Amino acid sequence: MSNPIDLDPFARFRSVTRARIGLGRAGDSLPIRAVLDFQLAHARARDAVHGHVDFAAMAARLGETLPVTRLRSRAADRSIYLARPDLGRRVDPAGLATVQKGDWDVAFVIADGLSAAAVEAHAEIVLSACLRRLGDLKIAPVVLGEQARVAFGDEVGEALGARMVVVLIGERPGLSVPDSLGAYLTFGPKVGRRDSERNCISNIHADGLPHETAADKIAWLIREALRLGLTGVELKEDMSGAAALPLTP
Amino acid sequence: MSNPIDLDPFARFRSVTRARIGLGRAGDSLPIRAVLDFQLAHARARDAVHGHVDFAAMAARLGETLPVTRLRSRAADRSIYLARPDLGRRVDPAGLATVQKGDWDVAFVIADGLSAAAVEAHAEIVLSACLRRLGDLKIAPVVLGEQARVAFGDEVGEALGARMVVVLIGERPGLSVPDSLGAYLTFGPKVGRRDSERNCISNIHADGLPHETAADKIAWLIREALRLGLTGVELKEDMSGAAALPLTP
Amino acid sequence: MGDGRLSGMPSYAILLGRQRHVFDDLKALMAAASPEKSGDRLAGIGADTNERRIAARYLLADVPLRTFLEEPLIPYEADEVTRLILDSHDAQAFSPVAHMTVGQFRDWLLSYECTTAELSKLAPGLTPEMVAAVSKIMRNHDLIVAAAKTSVVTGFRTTIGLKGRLSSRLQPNHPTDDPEGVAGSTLDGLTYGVGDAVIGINPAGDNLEACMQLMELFDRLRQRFDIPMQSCVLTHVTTSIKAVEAGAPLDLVFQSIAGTEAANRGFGVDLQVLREGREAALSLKRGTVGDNVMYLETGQGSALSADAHHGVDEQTIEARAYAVARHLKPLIVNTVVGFIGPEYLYDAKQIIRAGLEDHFCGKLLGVPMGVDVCYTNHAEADQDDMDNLMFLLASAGVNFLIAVPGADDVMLNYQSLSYHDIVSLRHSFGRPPAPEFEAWLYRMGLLDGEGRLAPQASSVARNLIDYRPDIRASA
Amino acid sequence: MGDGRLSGMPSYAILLGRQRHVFDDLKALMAAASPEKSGDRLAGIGADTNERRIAARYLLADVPLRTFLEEPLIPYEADEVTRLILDSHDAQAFSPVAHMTVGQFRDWLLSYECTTAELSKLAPGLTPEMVAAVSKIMRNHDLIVAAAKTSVVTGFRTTIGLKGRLSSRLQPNHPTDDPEGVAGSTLDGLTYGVGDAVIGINPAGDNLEACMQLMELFDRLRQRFDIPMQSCVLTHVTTSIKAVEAGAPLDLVFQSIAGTEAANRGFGVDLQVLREGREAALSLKRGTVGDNVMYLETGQGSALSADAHHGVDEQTIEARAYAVARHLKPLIVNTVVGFIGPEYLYDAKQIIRAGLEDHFCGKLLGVPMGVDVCYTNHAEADQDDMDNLMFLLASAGVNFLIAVPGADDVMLNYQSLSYHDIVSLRHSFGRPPAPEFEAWLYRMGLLDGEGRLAPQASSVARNLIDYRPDIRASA
Ligand code: B12
Ligand code: B12
Repeated sequence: MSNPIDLDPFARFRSVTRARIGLGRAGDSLPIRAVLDFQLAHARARDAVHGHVDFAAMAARLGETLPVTRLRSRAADRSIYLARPDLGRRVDPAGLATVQKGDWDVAFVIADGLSAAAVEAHAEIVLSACLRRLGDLKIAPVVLGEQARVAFGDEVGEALGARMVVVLIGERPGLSVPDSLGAYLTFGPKVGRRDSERNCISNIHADGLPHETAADKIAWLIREALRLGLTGVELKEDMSGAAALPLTP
Repeated sequence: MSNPIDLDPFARFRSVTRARIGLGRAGDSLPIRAVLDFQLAHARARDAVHGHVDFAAMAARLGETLPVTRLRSRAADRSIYLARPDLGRRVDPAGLATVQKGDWDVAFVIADGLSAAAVEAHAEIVLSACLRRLGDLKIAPVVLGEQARVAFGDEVGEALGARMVVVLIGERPGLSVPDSLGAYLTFGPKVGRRDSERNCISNIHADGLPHETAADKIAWLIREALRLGLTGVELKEDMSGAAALPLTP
Repeated sequence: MGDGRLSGMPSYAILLGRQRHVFDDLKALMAAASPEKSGDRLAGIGADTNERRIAARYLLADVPLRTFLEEPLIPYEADEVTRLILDSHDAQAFSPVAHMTVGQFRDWLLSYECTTAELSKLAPGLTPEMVAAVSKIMRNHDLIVAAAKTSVVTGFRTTIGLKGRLSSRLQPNHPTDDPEGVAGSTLDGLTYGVGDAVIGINPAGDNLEACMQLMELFDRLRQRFDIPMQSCVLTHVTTSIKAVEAGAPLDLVFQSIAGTEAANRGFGVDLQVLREGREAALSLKRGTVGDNVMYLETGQGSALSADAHHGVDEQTIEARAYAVARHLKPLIVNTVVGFIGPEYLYDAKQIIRAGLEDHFCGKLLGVPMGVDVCYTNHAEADQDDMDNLMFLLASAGVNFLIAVPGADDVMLNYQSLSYHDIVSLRHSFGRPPAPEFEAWLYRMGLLDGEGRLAPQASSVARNLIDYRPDIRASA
Repeated sequence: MGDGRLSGMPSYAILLGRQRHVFDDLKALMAAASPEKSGDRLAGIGADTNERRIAARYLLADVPLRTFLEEPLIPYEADEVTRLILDSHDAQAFSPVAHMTVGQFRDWLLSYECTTAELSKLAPGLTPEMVAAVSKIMRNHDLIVAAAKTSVVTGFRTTIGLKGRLSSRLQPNHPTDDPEGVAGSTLDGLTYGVGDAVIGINPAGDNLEACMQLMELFDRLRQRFDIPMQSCVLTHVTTSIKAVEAGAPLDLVFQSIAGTEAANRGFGVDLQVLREGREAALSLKRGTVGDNVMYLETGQGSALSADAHHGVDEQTIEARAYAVARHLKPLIVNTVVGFIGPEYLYDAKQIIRAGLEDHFCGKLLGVPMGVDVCYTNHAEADQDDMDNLMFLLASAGVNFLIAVPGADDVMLNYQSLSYHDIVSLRHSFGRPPAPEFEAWLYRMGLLDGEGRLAPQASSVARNLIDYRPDIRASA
């Protein structure tokens, strides 16, 4: 059978989006190649969920320049983590007891979340890009959180006595993007914070938000949050038009 | 809403069948009471699959009058049994090694199959009703088979050196009948026999084939099998019309 | 992608990412490409990872359809079903798709060019292995849409499979074949307009006389109310042959069949005895609108259960059973999809998938396909899942579905659809029963002007329900 | 059966066999009667055995519908959603079913007396708890058949929900909201005739200017080709309000909502701000065929996720979200059914069930319900399961479905339906898009005489695809 698309009418979009556009049709349906590509991506994305961050190696790398603390959530393994988000939101008490209160402006938490690949690929880069922009602030020891959800940062930030917490976390792996990182910012972290009291910078990955732009946004939000004394729906991301609309290459 | 059936048009059938007839309709659909009764029965039937025959007690009871051997299949537990019929068809080698060859006309095997309830309720009664009809034959020690399938009897019969084997086994539990017993007869038992080389008497339970009628049929088939030297599609159940068509009360 | 065939050894290989996936032969490739089934796991031939499954599908998509004519999965010498498939293959009919790969064939099936007429012409040119292969790379959606294009029409006293119609088998089983009990379930079903495909009972026993008595029962009922219907006692084909010889009023000969010679032997049949069964029924010339005299049942897993699968996956073996069926020009064939148990189809997902596969494969091969939408109590499924499957099959244009009173078969001990479900599907999809039967329902006053059923308490329904077969006296 | 209510303490009890099942209160009864959901397990309120679940259903079937007016599951004082439900209850509309129990109501819903017109009149008389209760004792079949009787029609520039039509949201998400990338997905979708419900993008960022730029993009496209369509940027309602103030060409205001006050606060909203959002959009008077200006999304599990469920099961909370929705006279509402993850809906069985429940409950309450047929990569589901659900929802008469390019959302990281699926469903069920949009497709030459789409390589499609929004220059 001849390919229904001889000259790709969507050629001009291929460089700006990974969306599965211009796939052609077999009757009303997806052509077989598109179906199989989808299934392969699905098989891989399912594996990505079960990936594992090498936090020991990460701690060693980061430890060369920064104080680092490793903690785990109350979810003992991946399958418990997936079934029990409540446990992934809380810090394992034994580890928590070792955390010292301090006088910090910001605490950073690197959490595996749902994508180890995202954390391995982007978390350290984004962290150091942020730190470069925040040299004047008091930054708590970096916490690495295993089997952790976004709200894990609330308990950590509270224990550290930090004015706010930034959680860099692996977003659920997608079919085309298995390694997307999210950053969640919460002012006045404490157990029980609502999601409406946070801000979020999402889709940090090679075809998404570039590391430096992400760091710009995070740093801007941190300063605004500290200035206004809040995060959440009342704090809207509002930088210069240019920075807010990063061009993809 | 008024009940769509005021005077049950199916009244005359109620005593002769447990089929769910004359349920009425809500529009095109089953009325809610029928839906819920069905769901309750389903919940129970699912439990029945996981029932457990007390073979120790059964062995003790039968042992008072008969030689009894307890064997298990190669399926270690219920969930393996359900997933691996191949294992349920084979005898655990350790037990098999203890079985002595003899000169037997018929070997009886009581196997749990898919319904412990059926075996508990009917197997011993049917067994002794059969034995009463076969006083002139050489009957091997009765084998109790745990986590066993029909073909389990082939290996047992072969090991015993029996000319034929009769397996009394729990049939899959139904929604209305959780305790239906089946009897499978195989001449010249040996591993690898096909189902076409067996005969079957099925649906032995309170609303099905009565114990005595079942025993009549089994005994008739045993004698015919021994006479013709075969079981299976070439041996058709063909007793007097009356016995073949038991009247339900 | 993946033309990794090595010369000599027919093996298939593909590199996905850093992983190279190799499959020894076409049989292994087919098994690995199959959607997950517990039976293929049991047989040790299913893919062990999802990625490997997809690897197999990429390769399978590139296999030319002709390959299935050249490389039989089960040797010609070893198996009469293989011989039947290859010897009866119609090369002329095959020619429109002869140049295609499996993947191209799938795209063509879904294309606008592929019409009902094309598919009917093509059927004799297709082999079970071809349709099994293409089904493995199709989504549920694809199976539904492609099957909906097919049309396979057969007849005996009613015409089954016409577009826009939905027929049903009435299954009035009873644990002791008690005629009065059987009559109760039958009359109940008739008031629902069920039974236009067949009134078919599974006899609990294997006794010839009892079977003949049931045939009598149905035949009298038919004559008493002048019902355009056919009945069937689902006993072994050899018993049916004896019944014909004994002068019983037999409409259809039944048999369970499978996709290999060895599995059929496990059922106590071969092609020869099946043909004899058909001849026996044909000799009676009881049909009025057609002479399709066979009723056949199948189901994934039965060959494996009889250890007669030759290392071929259960879905492909099942499709091969349809080649056996096609040869016998049956009135109706159905897969009893969830009947055997979880060792072959573990849960509702696998049962639903298998139901759609079987329907699609059967229809594509030109078989008048229906489905027993069902499950057992040891499987992970419930009536909600059957609801799903019956709506999907109705969307796919299934010829007929099985129904039992209240969805509960009190003899075979499993759950199917209820009479109600058939009525509901007919109304939801606007698909009335077979025309002859529908006309009868109107004649009897059982259907009103809007195609709705008369209440069972109404006098028209009571007229039927109060019928006394009085069969015992006559026996 | 089961009138085991003790005076004073509202507890429910029933004896099944030898087992007595007791439920502390109506809330516990509702939770136990629910089909199995991982979220209810997580919350510790689901039935722990199947038999207990059925026990709860027997009892629930005997609960009078009025009870839900008298015994709110979440106290009136504690929750503004409860107050909204009770204060806006229309006793007059309720009267035809006021005497019924939950079980009788279920039978009535399926009866021939219950027609589309009856259901439309009844809607304001029903509360979420009533419809949630009845859904719990309904099979999937029942949910499909009853929902198919309902009709909820709304309009803005197109009319959504007409019988025999199937609309769709075009969802052109992009990880950085790049206008050219968004345009690519949008133009692709339009050539499939998708987008008649809404062209709605989830912006990756929370930036007002970026949101406004996207509104501009869609508005220009609409004007350039004179498309009868509405667009929406699915940002937080407070951002939309700012956009209106800033003069953006906003058609619809979006918000995610949930079924309790506390859960809505977790989303940063309350009824007041939602009403303000609606007023803001209304003030622009941009609709042509109707003034339904809200787009709302929901999904089982979101309240529990925010620890704001008050011990009420996730399906009932979800139905309560539809009361919030109904109050806002939305153009479209959809449950994003498998979106959140396996902790709330474990696998395809639960996702399919929830999709049918949500659609049924929404429609019965008079909400213009659609579904995002979807799943995440951490759930036990795949595209075959979505195929099943989309056919079932089409059978149930769903107003609209979500579609993304190739079923893969590259920003939200989950899988939905593809544009292809919408086209295929439309052809399978003979349900064209909204009439205004359909007329436009014909006008553009994108649909031929048989309702089939023009190939993307054709000049009519290229005419659309080659459009350059050129939005960056203008920003
Ligand atoms: C499941 C089943 C099947 C399955 C068996 C496959 C499997 N892996 O389980 C399939 C669909 C293949 C099947 C086929 C047939 N079956 Co069957 N089957 C049943 C059923 C519903 C349940 C059996 C059960 O629970 N067994 C207990 C479990 C624990 O045993 P098992 O070791 O797991 O399974 C073995 C037996 O089920 C056996 N078996 C199954 N059916 C039959 C039929 C006969 C005659 C024999 C000897 C053995 C046999 O084969 C299995 C594998 O070894 C019964 C009805 C009932 N209420 O029992 C009918 C039943 C036993 N089958 C029956 C019949 C007639 C047949 C067929 C002959 C139909 C036909 N005309 O072709 C075929 C061929 C059987 C054969 N010779 O191979 C009749 C037997 C009537 C009789 N008294 O002789 C019964 C009673 C139902 C009926 N009335 O129609 N069957
Ligand atoms: C899952 C999800 C949700 C779920 C969260 C529930 C849950 N239990 O997971 C639901 C459906 C409830 C949801 C709702 C909303 N979401 Co949301 N969501 C996502 C999604 C798809 C994945 C998140 C993820 O993987 N997190 C990682 C895991 C490990 O974290 P977790 O601890 O398990 O889950 C927490 C976070 O997901 C967080 N969360 C989820 N969404 C949002 C949104 C905001 C603004 C914040 C602060 C937190 C937050 O809530 C969860 C529970 O604590 C992302 C897209 C993406 N690619 O990441 C969008 C995303 C984060 N959500 C977004 C938005 C806008 C919303 C809403 C504000 C939409 C609306 N207008 O109402 C609401 C309200 C959120 C709130 N304030 O509570 C935007 C954020 C944009 C931005 N940069 O601010 C994103 C990026 C998608 C998008 N572009 O629309 N969301």
